[in-house]
Amino acid sequence: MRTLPAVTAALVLLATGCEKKSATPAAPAPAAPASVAPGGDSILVGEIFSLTGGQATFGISSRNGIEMAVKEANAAGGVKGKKLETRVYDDQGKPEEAANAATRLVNQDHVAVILGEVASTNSIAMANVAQPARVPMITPTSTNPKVTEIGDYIFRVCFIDPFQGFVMARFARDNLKLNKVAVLRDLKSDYSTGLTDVFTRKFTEMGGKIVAVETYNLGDSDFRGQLTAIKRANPDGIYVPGYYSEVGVIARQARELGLTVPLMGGDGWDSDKLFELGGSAVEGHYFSNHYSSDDPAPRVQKFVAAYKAAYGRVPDALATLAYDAAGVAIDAMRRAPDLSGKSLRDAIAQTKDYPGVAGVITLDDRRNAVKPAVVLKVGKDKNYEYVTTINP
Amino acid sequence: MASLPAPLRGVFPVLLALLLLGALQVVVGQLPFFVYLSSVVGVNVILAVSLNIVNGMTGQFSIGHAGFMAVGAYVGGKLALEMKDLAISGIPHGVSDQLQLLASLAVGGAAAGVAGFLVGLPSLRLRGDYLAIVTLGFGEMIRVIVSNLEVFGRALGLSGIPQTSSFMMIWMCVFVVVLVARRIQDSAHGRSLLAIREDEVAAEAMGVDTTAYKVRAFVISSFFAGVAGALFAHFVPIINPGSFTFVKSIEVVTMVVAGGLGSISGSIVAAVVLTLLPEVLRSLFLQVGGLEGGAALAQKVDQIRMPVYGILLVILMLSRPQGVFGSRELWDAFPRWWGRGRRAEE
Amino acid sequence: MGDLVQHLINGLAAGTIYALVALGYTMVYGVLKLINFAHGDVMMVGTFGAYAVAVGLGRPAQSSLLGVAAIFLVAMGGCALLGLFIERFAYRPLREKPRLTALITAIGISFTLSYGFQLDFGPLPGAAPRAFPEIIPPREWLVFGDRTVVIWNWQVISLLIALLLMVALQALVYRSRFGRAMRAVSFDHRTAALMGIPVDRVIALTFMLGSALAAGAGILFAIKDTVVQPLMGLYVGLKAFVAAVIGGIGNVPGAVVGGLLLGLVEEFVVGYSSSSWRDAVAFSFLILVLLVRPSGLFGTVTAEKV
Amino acid sequence: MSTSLLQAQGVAIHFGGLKALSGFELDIHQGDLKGLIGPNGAGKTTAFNVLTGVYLPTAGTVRVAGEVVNGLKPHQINRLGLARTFQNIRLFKTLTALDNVRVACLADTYPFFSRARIEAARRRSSKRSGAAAAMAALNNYVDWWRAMLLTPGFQREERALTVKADALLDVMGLLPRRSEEARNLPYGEQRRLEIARALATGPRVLLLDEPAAGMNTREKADLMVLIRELRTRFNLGILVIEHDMKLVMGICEEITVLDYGETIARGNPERVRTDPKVIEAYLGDSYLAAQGMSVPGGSP
Repeated sequence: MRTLPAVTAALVLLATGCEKKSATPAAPAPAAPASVAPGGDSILVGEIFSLTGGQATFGISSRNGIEMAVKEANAAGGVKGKKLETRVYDDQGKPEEAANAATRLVNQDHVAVILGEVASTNSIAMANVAQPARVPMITPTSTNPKVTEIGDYIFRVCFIDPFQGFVMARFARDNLKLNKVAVLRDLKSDYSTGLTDVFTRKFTEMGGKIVAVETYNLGDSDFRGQLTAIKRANPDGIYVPGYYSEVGVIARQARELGLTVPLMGGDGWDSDKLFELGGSAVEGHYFSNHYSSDDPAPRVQKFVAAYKAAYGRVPDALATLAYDAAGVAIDAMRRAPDLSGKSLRDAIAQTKDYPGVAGVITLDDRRNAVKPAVVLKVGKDKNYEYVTTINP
Repeated sequence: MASLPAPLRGVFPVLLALLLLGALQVVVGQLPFFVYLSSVVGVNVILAVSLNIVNGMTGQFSIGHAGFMAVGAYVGGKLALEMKDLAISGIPHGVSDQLQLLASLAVGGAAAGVAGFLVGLPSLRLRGDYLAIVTLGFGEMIRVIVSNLEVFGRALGLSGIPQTSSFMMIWMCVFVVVLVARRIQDSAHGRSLLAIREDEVAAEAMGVDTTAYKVRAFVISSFFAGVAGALFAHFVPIINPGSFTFVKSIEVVTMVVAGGLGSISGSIVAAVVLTLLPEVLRSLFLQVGGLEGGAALAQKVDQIRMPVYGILLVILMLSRPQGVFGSRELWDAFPRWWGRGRRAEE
Repeated sequence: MGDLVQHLINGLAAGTIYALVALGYTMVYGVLKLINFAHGDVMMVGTFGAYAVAVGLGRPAQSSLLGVAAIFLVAMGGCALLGLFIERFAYRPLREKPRLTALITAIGISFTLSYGFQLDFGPLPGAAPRAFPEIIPPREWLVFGDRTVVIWNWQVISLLIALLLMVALQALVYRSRFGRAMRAVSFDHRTAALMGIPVDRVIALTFMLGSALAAGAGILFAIKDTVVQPLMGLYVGLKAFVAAVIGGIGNVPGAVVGGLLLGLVEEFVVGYSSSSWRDAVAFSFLILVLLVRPSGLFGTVTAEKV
Repeated sequence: MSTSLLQAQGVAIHFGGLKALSGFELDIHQGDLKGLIGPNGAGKTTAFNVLTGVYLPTAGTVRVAGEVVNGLKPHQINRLGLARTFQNIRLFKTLTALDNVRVACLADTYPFFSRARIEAARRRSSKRSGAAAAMAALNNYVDWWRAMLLTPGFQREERALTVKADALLDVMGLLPRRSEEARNLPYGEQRRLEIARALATGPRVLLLDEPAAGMNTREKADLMVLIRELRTRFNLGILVIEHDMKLVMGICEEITVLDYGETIARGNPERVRTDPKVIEAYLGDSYLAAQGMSVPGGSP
């Protein structure tokens, strides 16, 4: 018992002896010069995606998009006389693996730039490695606002979650004229939570009413309990900001239970798998997305044709944005005086009116791309019909 | 070391390790990837050694260790986040950071220990495979509860936890855990645990309060799992519920089983090997396989890890169910060298 | 009111699957005292087998009577072989070893199957979920009111199959020679061997039967939820185990009742509370049963010999 | 005479419909050496299990050192001074002989609260005293810390335990085998190790469940001497279950005979040997056919 007073004293000391930390602590020394690839004759581009797990199509599409951009750049003579090379790691959808892979890319492979992740959780994990090491990172499709807040080396070429929620709320209210909407969100994904929050706020602000909020877990395949509960609330529409892997099944079961109101969602729906899983039940539902492959603009059609030739399918938004992210990175490499992290970062930050396939990209001072979103309607022949564009 | 005066024996190894690791810290501090990797290895070693206290020494089969790791990671991480902008006055910030890290480790561990107590009290009445399933259920429940709490960031988890862990800190924790596990094993308490493993009825008849001992073993094991979790939170930039599924529990079980149930050194070796194996394979593929094929194979390494763990478990059980080390210890091989090996002392 | 009835129907439909998987669990536990952790994954493999056959048959053939029969037969037969293989090479050598050894092996097999099927090289399917063909074209069987309550044909078919199998298994266990041998092996396999019962064959057959049942359950599961994915077996397997324990492990009607009960409980948690608590409630149910009545609702108490 | 150390009054236990034991009476004082015999399945081991707290009796009371122990756990009963061996040897197989004994050597150190104080608290309130339990638990937790910190006091205790255990091994003639794993010892030595282990708990009454099973004639003779010696050396009361009539008749002063859970005879060896009920029980069973040799002429 003699130790007790001592412990108490120490605790008191701790409690009273605390002060606010002054400013930010001294910046850690930047890691080994990150820009120069070991071989010297090539520039390494690091990629981290989830290539296994339930949302693997996201990772694979993204990888394809980057691969295409890199091939095109190499065909055009590379950058500063050097060839580009990619180094891809699979994080299995887990943040700690993403951090692990990022550490490897930064410290072992010494990549010039990191491109990656779809899921925001994983992007945040990577960004926390890239930022202190002063290696620029561009995420093609992580829409959570927190990602780029991590530091001035972290960029994105897509819009952010609040914007998607906002777009769908406006669309539901202004275009579909819905009054009562139910929400079915995925508990396991931060993405779904983010979209739900903004959608709910905006939709209520505009005079609509959220009549039911139900949840599910990524990987579930039975949603009848939730849908039955939603049916009781008798909504005009259901907001399902989830991933295609569940949305397809949800659409089927909603139809089965006699729910005929439109479903609405976000860019997580964008995959060929949606049609396979949902069959005819997904037809006529709406989701917000980054671009439409129906866009007649020549640079879109050129990309779509080239992608189709290489991978045998229409590029989804993931592939397109990854292509754009790689494009922004390569463009910045060309403009930067050298390939050190600092110069490259500055060059990326100055990106202005870059003609991306999924819209013109200008990075704002919070390193986010300011872009409009499109609303697509799921069509009959496994295609998406362009409905409208909503600007920020 | 045998000639060391008794009062010093308790602390001497710790001081020695402190010096040694301090020196190493200076050397490896500049190798970030090495530090990162060794941190992952260290955390896995702590998890394996602590699980071994329950699964190996006490013979109770728990497969829900990740749940306790989650408690430690979240509670420790949350505390660190709260203290992020504070520093203790009068000492350099670096020292203050380390003290805060220690505090969050202690609190994270304690929280996990409490969780272990709450879980252990009812479930340790069950035996064998039933206990295994119930621990699995509890592990999952802990994760579900944590992921439903707003303070823990729900699905997104916690990010921005100060990354203050260092090579020295992590390996100091590893050292302490191993030391404690060894000392427990060599003490009257450890012998009681082993007795429970060997024959619960006989142990009870010999005056061992088996329930209390099992719960205590469970609490200590959970405490260290919590410490491992809190350490984890201090070098992985974001923790979220997905990191603590029962897949993680099975990973740790694989390490303990592969090393040999009841062998501390076996757990250590298995944890190190199994954690580094994917890394080694990856570099190997990258080096040897040429650019195209090698890189493709290197990508697959992560995919094949889980099925390989599965196959490993099956093969081990069929060919060497007692694990690579059985219940023997590495240090039994060099009793003199280690000063006071278990058998040398007797 | 309507939604209450609909919840009941949903819960029964989900419970039917748990019940069918639990039947296999309970039989294997009955003879071997082994928690066959890989049971759910055997189910998954069977479902993928059925998927392959159905896709191979193509659109009209897969939903013809003959086609459905073929799908079930191939999947169940294949799984019976898989079960035989697992029993022969993984469990039989461990029969005299401590039970935990076998449990660890079972966990190993479970991981090998479920994560092995996530790989995307060779014939392996990869991680993405796939749509299961509509081999029983869904038709509304009963519709009440303005579609407030809908009962589908496959829900009725599944439930009937489950009840039928329960009766058949109960008869097999208590009325047949094979069942008598099973019970003898369950009681004490060494003594049974001395009495001239071919223990190895009885255990192997039980395994095959259980695995075939799992495949059947998997197909019904896939018809219900319209998807197949490599990790589908992990949780269904666990839940089915919970169901088997609730009903009293080793007890055939207990498994069915436990499965239906668990399905209903989960459905009501999801419908009236939140899906986030579904798994927690299922596991608390298990823990509660084990602590209060370790032998389950229908099991018999056994004293440990000292 | 001295107070009763172990007493059973009207003890019965039923498993479902089966009456495994009924109306069982027993009284053991210091220095007693009593026997419990009966054909296979007569309920002898069940009686041991009831006495030591493995089973809860359906009726009747068991007292150890004057205290009612119904419902106490085996380890609590053990601490009141009752130790046992097992019919089918239950040693801690992979532990060394020394460790087997050391497990049972309960450390007599109480870092915070003395044993007497805990006992006092326990007696003051009801049988399940929260305060006493808390004190004991706290003691134990502190003791864990001492083990982890390897305090000088803890090291001293460990050495003391080893000395005590060695002494017991020496008594049982096992000192040369102290570092051998229990499972590697020959059968007779395993039996003796079990007795050493039971003695290590510091009992006042020792229950031996078929201590001579599987031993040869010579070993049995040695064992008889040893059991008598233990009684005086450790001031014990001893109760022996044994199949070997010669051994039981040779050393026990009083014998209780069980058949189908009922006590059919009790008394000194001579009286029991000639009791017609006993003869019938053994003859009526096929038991005698198998074991009968041992009644008059020693073991085969």
